[in-house]
Amino acid sequence: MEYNPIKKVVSGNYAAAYAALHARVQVVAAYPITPQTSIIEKIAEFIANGEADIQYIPVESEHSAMAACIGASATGARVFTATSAQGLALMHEMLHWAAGSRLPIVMVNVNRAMAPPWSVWDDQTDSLSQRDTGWMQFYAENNQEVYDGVLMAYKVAETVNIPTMIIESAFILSHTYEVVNMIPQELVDEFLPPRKPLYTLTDFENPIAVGALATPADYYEFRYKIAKAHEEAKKVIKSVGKEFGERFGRDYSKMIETGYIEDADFVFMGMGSLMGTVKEAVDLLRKEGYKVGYAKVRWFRPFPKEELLEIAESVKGIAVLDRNFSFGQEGILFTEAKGALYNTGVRPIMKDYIVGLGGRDFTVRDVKAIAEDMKKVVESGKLDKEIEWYHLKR
Amino acid sequence: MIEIRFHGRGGQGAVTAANILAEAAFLEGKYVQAFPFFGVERRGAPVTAFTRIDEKPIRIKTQIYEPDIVVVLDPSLLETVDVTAGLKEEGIVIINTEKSKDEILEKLKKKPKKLALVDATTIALETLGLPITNTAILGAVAKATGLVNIESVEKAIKDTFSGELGEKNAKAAREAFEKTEIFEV
Amino acid sequence: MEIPEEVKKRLTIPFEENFFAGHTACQGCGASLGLRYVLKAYGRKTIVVIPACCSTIIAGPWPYSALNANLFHTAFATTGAVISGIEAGLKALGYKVKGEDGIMVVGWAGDGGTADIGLQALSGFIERGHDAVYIMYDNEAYMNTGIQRSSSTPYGAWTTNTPGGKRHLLEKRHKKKVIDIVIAHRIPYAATASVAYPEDFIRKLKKAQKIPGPSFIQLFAPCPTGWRAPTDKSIEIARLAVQTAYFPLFEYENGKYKINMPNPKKEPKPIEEFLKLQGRFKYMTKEDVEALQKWVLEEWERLKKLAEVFG
Amino acid sequence: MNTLFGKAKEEAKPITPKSVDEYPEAPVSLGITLVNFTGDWRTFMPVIDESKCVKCYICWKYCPEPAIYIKEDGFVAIDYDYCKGCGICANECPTKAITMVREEK
Repeated sequence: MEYNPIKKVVSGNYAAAYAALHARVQVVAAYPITPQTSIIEKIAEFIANGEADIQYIPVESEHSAMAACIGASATGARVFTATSAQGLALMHEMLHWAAGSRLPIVMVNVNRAMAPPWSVWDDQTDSLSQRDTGWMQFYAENNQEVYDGVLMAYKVAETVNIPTMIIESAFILSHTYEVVNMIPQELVDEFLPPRKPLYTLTDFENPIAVGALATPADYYEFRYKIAKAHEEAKKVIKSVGKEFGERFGRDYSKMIETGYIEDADFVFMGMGSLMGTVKEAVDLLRKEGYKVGYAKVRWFRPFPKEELLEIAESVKGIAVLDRNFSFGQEGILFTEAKGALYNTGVRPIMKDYIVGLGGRDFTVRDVKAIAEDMKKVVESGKLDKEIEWYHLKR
Repeated sequence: MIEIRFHGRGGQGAVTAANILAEAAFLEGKYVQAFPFFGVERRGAPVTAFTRIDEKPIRIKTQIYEPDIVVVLDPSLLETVDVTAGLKEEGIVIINTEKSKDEILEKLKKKPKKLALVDATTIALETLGLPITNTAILGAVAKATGLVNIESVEKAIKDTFSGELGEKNAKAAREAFEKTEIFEV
Repeated sequence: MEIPEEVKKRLTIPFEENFFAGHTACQGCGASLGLRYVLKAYGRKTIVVIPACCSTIIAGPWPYSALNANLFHTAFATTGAVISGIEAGLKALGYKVKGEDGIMVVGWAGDGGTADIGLQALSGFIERGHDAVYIMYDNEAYMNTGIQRSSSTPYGAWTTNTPGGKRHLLEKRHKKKVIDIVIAHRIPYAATASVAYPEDFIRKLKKAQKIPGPSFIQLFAPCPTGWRAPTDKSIEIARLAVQTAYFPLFEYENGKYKINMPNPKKEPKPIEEFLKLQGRFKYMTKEDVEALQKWVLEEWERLKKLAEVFG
Repeated sequence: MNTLFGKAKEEAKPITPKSVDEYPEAPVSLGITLVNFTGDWRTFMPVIDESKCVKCYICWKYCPEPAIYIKEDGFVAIDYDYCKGCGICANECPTKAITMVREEK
């Protein structure tokens, strides 16, 4: 069957819900939170319309949402959930549990700022705070990537048995309608076969206990297994991304998507929806003679060290755009990127721009202003300061 | 790329109007983007929504600051909101009102190139029985801008609202399309 | 291993053993006995969920399991949610859950994991109506962490964070009536049980298996370590808890209460008989004992009235 | 066979992985606790006087290990590999057929 996309104008949240439907998820346990809510509303609608045969658990909290997902996944079912910010934070304990139990749950997190003060707007600190839980993290630039990301996530997660978070921006994607090319069910089924679980709780002839106490004599090895699975995941991500491109024309074989890198003096590096605006701005900057490019980090976990090195080797500077902050240090992507390069000896000049926290709009004009600043840094070879709170009212 | 900004009040369907306009343009093969102002407005409070229409994929992820077209669903907003803020020189303004061109122009801070007026509230009340003007005003948008055909608007409306509700709303749009007055300023 | 039929006939609880020896419970542990009974009642076609509690350790450190049934270890607060998820997963995969030949999904959590940190998930589980059985084994304190009070700890009990002493910082709150909270959900089936009455407990487990929807059993399970009691007295103490009406046995089914005391006509024994075997009550004053006795009898009268009105 | 668990006890073998490759991918159990002989926890050992035993099986019923089994002749016996010596059986025996005896190891 040839791929003729089913084009729909949908919000990022609906793109996520359609992807879950097309992935034939079997259990959904979720709790409402702005701006994630319309994902589960849409899934409830699919069930109500008879479009989906899903066991839907309307749990009483996000902690229970992830716990119920873990229970369902341990039976061998394909499981989906979604959350945001405070909800994700409440789930934190169980995120470790899902990864430690090696359950390939896929979750969409709508990036939203952590309170207080209350905010419902875009910010990456919620998901980046879950960095060390053992989950893989994919940041979507647009609604198409939300849809594609969920489908690929199941394939990758179920290959390496590691849970995966697909991350979209609050409102900027979650509530924005865009054209999304969906995939006919038959072709999704060919791409994504039913799950083959690592273990299940349904073999009563050979019963097992999962997650028992491991003493210092044994715990260590299980951590290593997860670390290895993440290393393995890099290969799987690339091959699944390539296969996706071959089947559906949208290539995801790179964990970092780049543009104008060959002759760029410096690149903007960042994650998620703000990179769409960066791409638009870079086109304009190129016309104005700036030798600038972009590097969009799609997968934050596992971290694409090798691809970052290739980029670092070809540019003089990297302007990191962090819509997040780790208090007492700096933007989180900035820390990660610097750390990844340290032992390679390849050290382009890097500056961290803290932008758009709590949903402050990040515009083409902002990208141009940062380009102006970064150009000076690259030309002089000197950092006036390492971290710039770009949007700060002064 | 054409950028459109809608002004309405919570409950009048400005966000839905932005979505339906996007859907109509999509039906004509365009790339589209529609989104609300990311606020927490409740019913009755001023609301803003946006649509972008382009021939190529739309990558930009910011709000609209310099619209090509401004659509006002509730005439009372002219008293409190600067609806023409950032409007481009060649800009078009479409307003739901019973008032005359001159009365309206007096209220606008910036003069548009083109002004389109329609009494969408009366049309909505007559066709739907409710003062929800979002579908009617889209008829005026089609007429004043030529961005989309009225047929595409009607289809997008019927895709959004099923059955009789869709028919009635499409009728409201068609009627507004016919009754819209356009003035070159 | 097989035994003669005439012997089998004389057994009052099922012969089949699905709880392995070699587990690491303390000597005289009531909880381990309770888990043994659960596996006798339900057999191998069971998925047990255990949160952080003594049973985490009892069930065996990796790579071993003491259960001849599938077991999923989970985080403290999550028993109700994980059994909900397992039930949904099984149904999504087309398995029959609960009932005579269905897979039994069992939550096995302590009093802290049920009455305190797990209460929200328990409520969600019951309210949504999942086909699973939640068993709270009640040893009346956080025993796994070394004897700290829970909301299920009784009035007058010593624990390491209600240590008595000069200022008499002793537990002065009465035991939380978790089962009343459960019944407030109008659950299809709830019951209290005791390890001293395994026939009654197993009958209740079987009933819970048959009745569709969620079931809840609060099992009284003495902890000689935490209760500062001799290891051989676990059953005796559990029996006295029932006989003094400190922990009365009853069922709530289909909106009706039914008391199942061993000697229904007998007046409750004085509470001292229950207290005196346990070191944890040694700091109680005469007034404390009176206060507890008063509470026990009031609650007992209340239960009797409920059984009378809604029997 | 002098045990409740028969073949399962015989087959239960200690598992001690030497290299990371011998570990399963997920923390899933590989064996059962019957490998763990908890009998050495004991200070007092229960001794059964068959002349007093009335075959009521109350001791069997209340053993938390479980370490009490029923023999073919209907009398009960104790698997001392697992009995921790808690004394519940002796305390509950209605005919005092079980006594706890100080054990020299």
